[in-house]
Parts: sequence; C-alpha cells; structure tokens
Amino acid sequence: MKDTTTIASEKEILPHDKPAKKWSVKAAFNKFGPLFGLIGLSSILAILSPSFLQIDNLTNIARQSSINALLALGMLLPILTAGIDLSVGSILAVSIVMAGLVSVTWGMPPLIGLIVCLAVGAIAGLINGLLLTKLRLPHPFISTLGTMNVFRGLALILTGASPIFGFSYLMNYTGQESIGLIPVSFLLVIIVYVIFHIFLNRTSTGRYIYAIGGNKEAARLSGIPVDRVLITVYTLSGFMAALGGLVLIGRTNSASPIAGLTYELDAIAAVIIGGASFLGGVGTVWGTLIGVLIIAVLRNGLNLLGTTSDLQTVVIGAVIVLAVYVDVLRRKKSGK
Amino acid sequence: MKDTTTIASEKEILPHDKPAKKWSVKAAFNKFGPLFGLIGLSSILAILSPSFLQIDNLTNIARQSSINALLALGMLLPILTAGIDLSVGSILAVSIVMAGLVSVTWGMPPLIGLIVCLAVGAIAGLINGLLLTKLRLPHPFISTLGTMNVFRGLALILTGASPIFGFSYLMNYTGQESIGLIPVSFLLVIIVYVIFHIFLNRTSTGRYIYAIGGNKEAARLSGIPVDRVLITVYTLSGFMAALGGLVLIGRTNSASPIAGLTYELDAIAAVIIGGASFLGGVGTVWGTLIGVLIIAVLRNGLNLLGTTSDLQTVVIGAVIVLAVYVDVLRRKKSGK
Amino acid sequence: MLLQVKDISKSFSGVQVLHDINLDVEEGEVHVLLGENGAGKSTIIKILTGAYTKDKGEVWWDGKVLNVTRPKDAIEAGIATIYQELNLIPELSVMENIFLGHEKKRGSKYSLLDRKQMRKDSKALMERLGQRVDPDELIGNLGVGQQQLVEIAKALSLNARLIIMDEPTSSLSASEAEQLLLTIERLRKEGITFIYISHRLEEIKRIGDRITVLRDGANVQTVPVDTTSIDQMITLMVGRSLDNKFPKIKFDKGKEGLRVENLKLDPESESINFTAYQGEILGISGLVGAGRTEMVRAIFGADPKASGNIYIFGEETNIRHPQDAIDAGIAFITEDRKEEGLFLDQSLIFNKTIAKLNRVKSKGLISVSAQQKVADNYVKELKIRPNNVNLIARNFSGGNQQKVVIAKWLFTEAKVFIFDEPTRGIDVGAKVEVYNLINKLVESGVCVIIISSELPEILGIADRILVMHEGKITGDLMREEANQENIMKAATGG
Amino acid sequence: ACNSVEKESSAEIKETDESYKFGAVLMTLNSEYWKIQMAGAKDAAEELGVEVSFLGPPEETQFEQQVKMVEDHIATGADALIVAASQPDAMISVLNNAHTKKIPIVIADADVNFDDKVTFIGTENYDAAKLGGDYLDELLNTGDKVAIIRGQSGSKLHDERTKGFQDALKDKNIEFIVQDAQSDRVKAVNIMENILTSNPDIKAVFATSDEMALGTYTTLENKNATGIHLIGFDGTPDGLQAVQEGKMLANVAQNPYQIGYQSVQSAYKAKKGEEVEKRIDSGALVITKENVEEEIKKVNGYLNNMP
Ligand SMILES: Nc1ncnc2c1ncn2[C@@H]1O[C@H](COP(=O)(O)OP(=O)(O)OP(=O)(O)O)[C@@H](O)[C@H]1O
Ligand SMILES: Nc1ncnc2c1ncn2[C@@H]1O[C@H](COP(=O)(O)OP(=O)(O)OP(=O)(O)O)[C@@H](O)[C@H]1O
Ligand SMILES: O[C@@H]1[C@@H](O)[C@H](O)OC[C@H]1O
Ligand SMILES: [Mg+2]
Ligand SMILES: [Mg+2]
Repeated sequence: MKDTTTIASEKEILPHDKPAKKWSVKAAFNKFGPLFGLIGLSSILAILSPSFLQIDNLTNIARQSSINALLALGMLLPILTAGIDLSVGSILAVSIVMAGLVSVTWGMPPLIGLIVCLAVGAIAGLINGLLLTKLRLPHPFISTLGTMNVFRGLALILTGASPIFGFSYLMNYTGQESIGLIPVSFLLVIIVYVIFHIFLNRTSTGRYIYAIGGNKEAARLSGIPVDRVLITVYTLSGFMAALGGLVLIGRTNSASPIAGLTYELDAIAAVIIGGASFLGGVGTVWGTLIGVLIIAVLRNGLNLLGTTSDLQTVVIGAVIVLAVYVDVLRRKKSGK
Repeated sequence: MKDTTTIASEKEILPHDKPAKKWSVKAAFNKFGPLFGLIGLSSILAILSPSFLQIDNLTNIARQSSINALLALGMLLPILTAGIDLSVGSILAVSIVMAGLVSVTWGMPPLIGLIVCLAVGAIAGLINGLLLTKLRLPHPFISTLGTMNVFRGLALILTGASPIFGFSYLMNYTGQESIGLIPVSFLLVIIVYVIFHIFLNRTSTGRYIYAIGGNKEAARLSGIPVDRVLITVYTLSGFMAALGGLVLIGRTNSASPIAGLTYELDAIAAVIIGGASFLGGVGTVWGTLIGVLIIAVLRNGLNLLGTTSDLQTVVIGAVIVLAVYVDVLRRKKSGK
Repeated sequence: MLLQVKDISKSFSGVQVLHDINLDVEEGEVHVLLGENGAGKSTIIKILTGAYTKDKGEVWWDGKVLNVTRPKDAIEAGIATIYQELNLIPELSVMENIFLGHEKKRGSKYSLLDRKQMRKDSKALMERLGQRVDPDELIGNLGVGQQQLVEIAKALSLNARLIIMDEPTSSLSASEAEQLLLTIERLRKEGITFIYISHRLEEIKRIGDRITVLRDGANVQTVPVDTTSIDQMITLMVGRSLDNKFPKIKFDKGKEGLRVENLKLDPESESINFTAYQGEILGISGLVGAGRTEMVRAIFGADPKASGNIYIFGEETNIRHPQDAIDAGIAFITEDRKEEGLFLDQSLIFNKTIAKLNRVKSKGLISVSAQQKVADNYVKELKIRPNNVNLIARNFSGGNQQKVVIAKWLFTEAKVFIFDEPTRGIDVGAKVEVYNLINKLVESGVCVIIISSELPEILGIADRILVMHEGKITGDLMREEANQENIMKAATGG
Repeated sequence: ACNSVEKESSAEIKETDESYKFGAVLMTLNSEYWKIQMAGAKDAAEELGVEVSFLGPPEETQFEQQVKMVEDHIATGADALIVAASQPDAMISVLNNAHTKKIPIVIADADVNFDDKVTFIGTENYDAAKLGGDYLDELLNTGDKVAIIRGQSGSKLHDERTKGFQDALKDKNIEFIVQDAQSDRVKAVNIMENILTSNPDIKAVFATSDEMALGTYTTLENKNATGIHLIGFDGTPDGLQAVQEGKMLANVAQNPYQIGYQSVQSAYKAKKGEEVEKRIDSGALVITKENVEEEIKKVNGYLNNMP
C-alpha cells in the first residue's frame, strides 16, 4: 500500500470550467453596485454645486471621510461575523485620551503616545472579544453596548472631562499633513484597505471570518478556532477605532473625552450601504469604502449647498434606506 | 411488503416520558431570574442610601421609569421577531412635536393633540414596517437607522428646532398627575403591560410574533401573514414611543425636537436585561418591566448617592454586561 | 382527480430547472415523486404550496384552477406540506406548533386563543399518531422523530385532504421511520391523499400506489408501484440500470487506524473501546438514540468527554476541539448538513476548501489559481449538480448539498473518516458514487467508519459492524456473520 | 435643616443650622465650562460652610435626565436647588413641584420662565456676542463676507449669540454664511473646510462656542488661511490659550465662575430669608491679546482649586 493518503489523482485536477459568462457579469455588478450609487450621487452634486468637483473639494472629501473609513473598516469585521461593535466611538475616545495623557500631560515622547493610542484601542477591542467569547454572552450588541458606556466613562474620568491639546508634530502628522495633494490620512486609508482586502480574502483567518458569519457551528466543526477568530475580530475593530482616533487627533489637534460620540452609527451605515449583510458572511472591503464615500460626499455636498443640519439629517437618513433598497433591487435582478 | 429494511418494531415506540418536574422549576427560574437581580440591586441601594426606600423616592422611581417602560415594551416586539427599532427616540420626538404644533401652536383642542401624538407615532412605526416588508430591506437595523435620522430631522424642521411649551391640562395629565400616591404614568404602564401580556400570549398575532422570531421561513410556510405581523409590530413600537412621548410632554410640559435622543439604547438594554434574546423568539413582558426597573433603580440610586455622571456611565455599562452574563449563567445552570 | 399539475416550468436566475411538468394525483392514493438529486422534486412541491412562484403552467385542484401565491392559499385549499427541512418553531410548544396559523379561538376571529381546546386536540392528534406528548412541551426539547410527528399532527389538524411529504424519513431513525409509514398507511385508509418523496425505494414499494418519475426537471413516466420493481425504478430514474447497489471491494486489513480506549462521555457511563483498521470499512449500527452520534462527536472533540484515550495510527492524541481532531487527521461528516455542515451563503468552492485552506495557498496566501486547480476535484466524481463551483450552497438541491459536505471533508485528506449517515437524502445512483469514493478512500489507506441507520447499507458496505445500545458497544460482527437478526439482537441490548 | 425643635437639638453636633445641603443640576459635568461653574459654586460653598451636591447628565441633550436629577435631589432632602437647564421650558413642571415643597430655586446660566425662582444668574448672550461683533467691526469693510459657525439650530443660546453678533455688524452690510456644527469640534473642522472651498473670500469667522472655534482654527491653519479673523465664545482655557498664541483674534469670555459662585451665594441668602436681586448679569468680557494673560491666570486659579 502506497502510504499516500490522498485520493486526488492528477486527472482530477482538471482545468476548472470557466463559469458561464453571465455569472462574472453578475459578480461584477454585485461588487460594483454601490459604486454606481456613488457616481450617481456625485454627478448630481457636481451639477448642483460648482465647487464640488474642484480639486480642493475632492481633497476635502478624502480628508473628511478618513476617520469614518477607518472605523467602518474595523466595523466590517464584526458585521461579517454576524456581530456588531457599538463601542468604537468610545474606544476612539479612550485611546486618544490615553495618548494625550501620555504624550502631552506626562510629557513622554510622541512615539510612545502613538503606540499607546493604538495599543489602548486594541486592548479595548480585546476586552470586547473576551467578554463575548469567554463569558459566552449571547450577542455582541449587548456586550459592546455595555463597554460603550464603560469606555466613555473611563475617558471622562481619566481626563476629568477636559480635552487635551497641544500634540506634537508626529502625533498630528497623520491627521494633518498631506503628501502632495493627497492627505496622509487618506493614504493611510488606502493602505489599510489594501491590507484588509488581502487579509480577508487571502488568509485563513480572513476566510474564517466569513465562515463564522455564515454558520458558526459548522465553522467550529470544520476546525475553525471560532473564539480566537472572534477575539481577533473585535481586537482589530478596536485597533481601527484607535487609528481613526489618531487621525482625529491630527484633525483637531486635540483629544477630547467626548470625541467619537455616535460614530458607530456612521460606521455601521457605511458598511451596510457598502453591501454587507447584518446576517453575516457577506460584505467586502471595497464596498465598505464606497459606503464611506457615499456618506462623506453627501455630507460635503449638502454643506456646499448650504443646507441646514436638520435637512442634512433627513437626507442622510433617506439615503441610507435608499442605498440599501437599491442593493436589494440589484440583487433581485441579478437573481436572488 | 415483508422485507422490512428497518430494524424498528412496535415495542420501541415508547410513549414519550413526561418531562421531569424540574422543567417547571426551570421555567419559573427563567421567568423570575432578572427579578432576583432587581431585588439584589435594590437591597444594596437601600443600605447605601437612607432615602432610597422612602415612599417619595419609590414614586420617583415609578415616575422616572415610565417613559422607558413604554418604549421598552414597544421595543420588545421587534426584538421578539429578531429585529430592532432604532428609531423610537426620533418617533417620540416627531410625535410630541406634532402634538405641540396642533394643540399649542395651532390652538386646536387638546384631545386632537393627544390623538395626533399617538397617530403620528403609529404612522411613523407603520412606515418602518412598510419599508422593512414592502421594500424587502434585509434588516430593520438599517431601515430604522435611516428613519431615526429622517424623523429626527423632520421634528427639527417642523419646529425650527425650538421646543414647544404651554400644553393644556389634558395633554399634561398622564405625565404629571398622580392618583393617590401612584403616578398616572405608572398606572398607564401597568395597564399597557397587562394588555401586552394578553396580546402576546393569548392572541394569534401575539404568538405569530414569537413564531416569526423563532423561524421566519417556517412561519411563512405555516401560512402566517409574516409581513402583516411585522407591520403590526413596528406600528405598535411606534405607537408606544408616542405614548412614551405623551408622558414626556407631561413631565416637561413641553415638546422638544431633540427629545428622546439615545432612548433606543435604554429601551434595548431593558429588553435584553429582562431576558429577551436578540436572536428572536424569546422574551416576556414582565422580564422587560424588570429590565426597565433595574435601569431606573440604578440611575436613581446613583443620583441619590451623588455619583458623577462619568462614574454612572461606567457603572451602567458594567451592569448591562453583568446582567446579561448572570442570565447566561442562570440558563446554563438550568440546563442550556 | 384531486390534483392536476399542467405544464409547469420554473427557472432560477436563467437556469431552467422544471420543463413542462405534468402530474395527476388521484384522491386517496399515495403518489410518489421519484428522481435523482436535483431532478426538481422539491421545486415542484414548493410551487404547489406557494413557497415559490411558477413561471408557467396551471394547477387544478378538485376540478378547479387553484391559484396559489402564498403558503396560506394552499393550506386553506386543504394541502398540507412537510418540507424536506423541518419547519417548526423551537421556541413554541407542541400545541402552538400544531395549530400555528390556524389557532382555535374562543369565539370570533378576533377573540382570544382557546388554549384548553387546542391542548385537548393536540393531545388527541398526537395520540392518534401513537405518541403521548405534553402539549405544552417546547418543540426544541423533542427529538427529530417526534418533531416529524408533530408536523404530521399539524397537517392532520388542518383537515388536509392532501399531505405532501418531502423525504420525511431521511432524518428519522429506523423505528421512527417505521412509525411514520404505519401512520401514512392508516391515514390513507381514512381517505387522505399523499404525495410522497423519498430516496428509500423499499419504502416506496411498501406504501406507494403510483410513481411519477422525473429526470433533469422533466417528466419521464408515471407507473403503478405494483408492477414496477425496484430495479425498474432505478432505471427510470437514472436512465440506465444499476447492476450493483453496493459495489463492495475487499481489501486486506492493514494497520490500526483509530483506536478508542476507555472513552467515557460522562464519568458514570461505561467505557467504550474499539479499533478501526486500514483496509476495512467499520460500520456502526444501532437504534434511535443508541448514542452513536454522541460517541463520535466526543471522539472528534465536538462535545466534551469525561475521559478516554484516542490513538490515530498508533499515536496518542489529545483532542479537545474539532481543530485538534482535524490536525490529527480525522474528518467527521455530520448527520445534519444544514446546521453543522454547510455555509449556505458561500460558494461550493468556499465550502469545499474551508477546512483545509493550506491546500490552496501559495507563499502563505490563499491563491485564486490554486483554488481553480482543485475546484473540480470530487465535484465530478460525486456528480455534484449543477457543476458550478461558484454557486452558493443554498441553491443546490438537498442531496447535492450533502455531496458538497462530503467534498469538503474529502478535501482535508484526512487519515480517518467518520461518516454519520452519509447518504441521507442522496439518490440511489449517487449513493453508489459515494460508496465508490469510500472504496477509493479505503484503497488509499484511509481508515473509514460509517454510522448508518439503514440496515441494507450497513450490511452492504461494511466489513465489520459495531452495534450500539444505550451508549455501549453491544456487538462486534464480521461482515460474513452479520445479518438483520443478530444486529437487531445486539441493538436491543442482547 | 428645617427649624423644628427636634432638629435643633440634633443640630448642635452640626455646629449651626448653616450646614445646608444644596442640590445642583448642571447641563452636563463633562466640559471645562461647567467645571469652572462648579469651581465657583464650590468656593462659595466653602466660604459659607454649606454642602453642594452636583449632578448632570453625560450630554447636554439629555434634558429629561436633568428633570430626574432634580427629583432625586428633592428626594434626598436638598435645602435649595441650583439649576442650569439645557431645555429651560422642560424644567418648569418639576421646579413647580420643588416650589410647593418650599425649596428655594436658583436658576443658573440659562433663564427659566418660572416666576418663583430666587434669581437668575447668567450671561446676557445677545449682549455678549454683540461685544464680539463690535470688536471686529473696525477690521471689516462694507460688503465683506463673514462666516458664523453656530451650535444646534433652535438652541436659544446660540440663536441669541448669532443674532447679537450679526446686529453689531448691521451697518456694514455684511454677507453672513451661517452653518450649524452642533457644538462639535470635528464637525466644525469639516464645515470650515467646506466653507473655504465654496467661499474662499471670507474675511472673518465667529464661532458661537470655543469647541467649534478651536475646530475652525485647525482648518484655517491647515489651509493656510490664518489671515482670516477668528472670534470664539466661552473663554475656556483652550480658547484663551488660542488667543494668547495669536490663533484667535478675540474670545468673548463668559464668567462661569461667577455664575457658580453667585448661585450658591443666592441660594444661601434665600435660605436665610435675605433679599436677592431678581436677575444677576454675570458679565462678559472680550478677551484679546491685551488682557489674555490676566484672564488665564484667573481661570487657572479656579480650576486648580478643583478637588
Ligand atoms: N433557489 C434556487 N436558486 C437556484 N437554483 C435552485 C434553487 N433551488 C433549487 N435550485 C436548483 O433546482 C434544481 C432542482 O432542485 P430540487 O431541490 O427541486 O431538487 P430535488 O429533486 O428535490 O433534489 P433532492 O433529491 O436532492 O432533494 C437543482 O439543480 C437546484 O440546484
Ligand atoms: N430522536 C430522538 N428522540 C429522543 N431522544 C433522542 C433522539 N435522538 C437522540 N436522542 C437522545 O440522544 C442520545 C444519543 O443520541 P445520538 O444522536 O448519539 O444517537 P444515534 O445513535 O446517533 O441515533 P440517531 O439515529 O438518532 O442519530 C440518546 O441518549 C437519546 O436520549
Ligand atoms: O453657555 C454655555 C455655552 O457657552 C457652552 O458652549 O455650552 C453650555 C452653555 O450653557
Ligand atoms: Mg429535494
Ligand atoms: Mg446519529
């Protein structure tokens, strides 16, 4: 007996039949669906406001979208696992406040401040992950609703509720500077998105994230270390919130304990507008980016048009519903 | 056919043993679990603060809990169907603002104001229901996130963002008056809770709500009018938000367009602390009431103790996590 | 003629799966739908009941055109359905499930529920099916078999004239299946009509009156059961005859593959010991709830065990999670594909590769071209249809979904394969493919263990048969000595 | 604290009947502005030997929680109430309840239309903002464009500040671009970016609170538009520092310390049956390079005294 335990023989490794042409068109349509929404929206705004397409304004949009881009990318992971992270806004606050304490109040080197910022975010996310998996809490909605309060309270207590300002160049760099015309924060966004794309599609952990969202029990029985993956997911979500916080430091040259209030809602909206499903297992990095841009373009455009914030609220609410509805139609057309 | 290919015989088909007695104990424990939490919490507070058990303070708690009690009861329905309603705070705002416009600004009779308030809430809820079912939106999180913005924006636009005040006695009655020692608003809560208890347990629509949360596809295939039930659910949730708004009018003798911000979070927390499951199909009216009281007692107690809001925020967050964890433990002990 | 289906067609996203289907069902008969996996049986049923909408064609019911746009229409017309996947609400009680959608009220449509009456009626209905169940028990606390009976009670409570059953026995133990067949026979005598789908041909022989055979979404023929042999059924179904339903190849017994020593699921239970070898197929038989699934789940690390040592090819392993088991070279094909096997919204290729992603990596990353290379492995051999590796699992027929799960585990190249009811819901032709594949596995040196509740299957393919009773091994029979009687004897405790 | 005979005897341990317990409810405790108000209140309390317990919701929008906090102060037997209501009209009912229990009520920061109050102590926002406008007046030409970044539309405070500022510049025929940044620093950054894109020719910006002013400055700096005059409002430590560093042309400082201090003083007087003025203007000051040092010293002094 040959001690090969595989039953795959050479002949089985046939070239894969190219899937029928229409499938790939569908796939493309599915992938780029929200993009059409973004293009449509931008066209309307370009007509309504002459400033909209100016280079200056495009860099505005890039800059204004970057914090949400980072938070939404983090949020994509829990949502892919059929979870959610409501605490990202509070994690952002506690991370930047700690960075401020370390690098401004206690006068430590800026690099340490930067590391502390990201580490605090990751640790806060880790706590979310541990609560969920080790306490076997039924749903992250509730654990992150809890930590949303806890982290916010901590940020307030740590600072005695006062914002910290006067950050050094290094700490402000990401949020403040541009390389040529492109804001550093947006470059960061692009880099992180590419990394996450590779992570989600080309690594085991990435694929496991989709598997867990699809069927947690089947994932466990397929040998997927479910708890470890979930802990990774929430840790990364916390880390991304802190990265968003780093940009916020630069944009405001300050760290306020009340920063990031309700940021979770924008992040969730972006992920869902970008085509991800609350039921888990469905969603992409690029869809999320488009979701982020749709929201950012909308806010920017409404500002340019001088709309009141009340009307902006209405329009953004309507666009959230509309974007998801268009997605529903598209999926239906391309065959459930 | 003789060649039976199975190994069954008549005698194996044993009558199913009556489930052991412990089931009913389990059930009771499951039902009253959160109650122990409430009693424990109250005992601690009674020791820490002499004012806590005074009649005066107990009526405070009754009064202070009633708005969240009404919203949470409404929220229970979507959660039972494995959904959610993020828009209740905004519905509250748009309902009371409309009531204010009608009965104060336009000077119509107070009864009309009252009807308008409740009708607007129900209609807003109906819109949520229709969006979810008719547009086939994948999850109410997104539709109600959208309408949360839309309704809030409308409330602001309708009033030019200023609160309306000067309501008549009738409009203020529910939120302001007491019958003997008991606040009318709390009486209202008790009545509505009893009605909902009967509705959920003794009517077919009530049972359908649980069925849809348990297994939507199975419910559909059993001939349950799933869409109609879901529309009812969101309409009722909107109606309850407006009822909560009516109490708020009385409590503040005013209708502010920024009323009800983040109320959805307290309502959700109460429902979940009360033992309902995000996955649908599990949860009771009385559990919800206990969840509401736990939150109210906690806030009241922390105020009596003069705790700062930062610390309150931390404690409330921790209690949310703790309450759910205790529930997990309890369920585990009582056999999954 | 109670029901007439005329020229029904249906396509999903441009792929036509039903072509002008016709079906006549006489009052009082058990009408069987027969066809390979993916032939379109479930699709027809779902069209009849309003779960899907048809593209074209008509349904006649009791001499009139029946327009079904939603499940309620069919139910109101008197058609009750037990779908391939159970449709009960675990959080509701037996009584509530039985009367779900047609509750008894105390008065008008708008009154409160009459729970007393429903409790009484559901008790009576279950007793009519030979079950004594507390009507207030939650469905989630019942076994699959009893759940299936609750579904039937539900159909009866509707006073349905036609009950449709889509593979009702595939997830039942033998005794539960037997109970079901007896019930159908009895109800048929009471005048109820059935449409019955099953891949267990013996069952069809026993209770069917006429068979309508489908192939690739089209009618083949309608024949009376009496004059049709099982072999003829197979020929009609697959378009050719199958000379050997159990293609058994004898290999030499090799090294020890899996050895289980002193396995205890909980500290008080008696210990389990057995060894499976290369070159043999070890079958495990037993009655309902004999504890076979529980035992292998413990071996695989899916559930915790109290104690016990497990050796893989002589090497001791410490398995605490499924992950450990997979690393040790064990594959476990679970009995419940939907809950425990499949990622329904992911593609075939995703499902297939997920348990062993290292095989499609290059330079540490999952590579598209590596995936392309292995895409068709097993898909052809298992005749997974349609042969589209990008189709999401949900859109495969039940039997083909089962094959996807098998493909997933084959892909792990494990050294020990444990199959729990591997041919559940698989058509006769495909079963042979699965057996051939298992033979291939054995030939390549894999140690194979198969749990099956179908006696002919276990007798047909196993080299050695362990019999379990109440969590203990009560029999160890070589192929030559095994027969229905001695298995039965061991299964009932000797 | 009441003058019953039994209380008298037990009061001997408590020194005198002066050991009052006051309950304060502020719009929030989570900002420097409110912390300075607390500092003023605490200093007054110390001087008078009374105790003040502070409550405030996490966010200024949570006005219903303020109502609950007043109720809870009443339940613990507060001898007087100091209330800074974020939705003044919403507070009237509960204040009436307190009044029927004979608890004196001092209104701080934002006036409440409630006849039985002891007094109102706060900034006259319209006048204060007008001072800011006046200061800017000579630096502008007729027909210039000026942006106003304001807090939540509909908020009375911000309405008054916007109006006061605009009225000061009436004669200049200024084109105002008013946008609402809801008192949020990040929103102000974004909005200022967008304003600069659509109206690059603006000459000055007035922000109706310091949070927004500081956000605005970040944008001006990043877009190299520091030539645009910036005027803030509140006089928070950060705002003052910005004036000192020349980032802000001027800052209209309120006097939250005085508001807090006078509130406690007034409550005490009311308790003692002394006469209290019905309305106390805590004053406002335009802070510029000239007087900023002094102001910073003052404010730091307040904050350092915080426990
Ligand atoms: N929702 C769907 N989308 C796309 N294709 C589908 C869908 N449902 C079924 N199909 C396809 O329709 C065909 C018929 O499926 P159907 O479930 O009716 O088969 P079946 O005869 O019941 O098979 P089995 O014996 O395996 O249950 C299959 O090829 C299946 O892949
Ligand atoms: N259909 C059922 N009805 C009642 N109890 C069951 C049923 N199936 C399993 N159990 C319970 O689970 C335990 C072991 O079940 P297990 O699934 O391991 O048995 P099995 O031999 O694999 O049988 P099956 O054919 O049901 O898969 C038994 O102790 C029994 O009480
Ligand atoms: O007057 C105060 C205002 O300046 C600050 O921004 O918020 C609280 C207000 O009361
Ligand atoms: Mg089928
Ligand atoms: Mg089994």
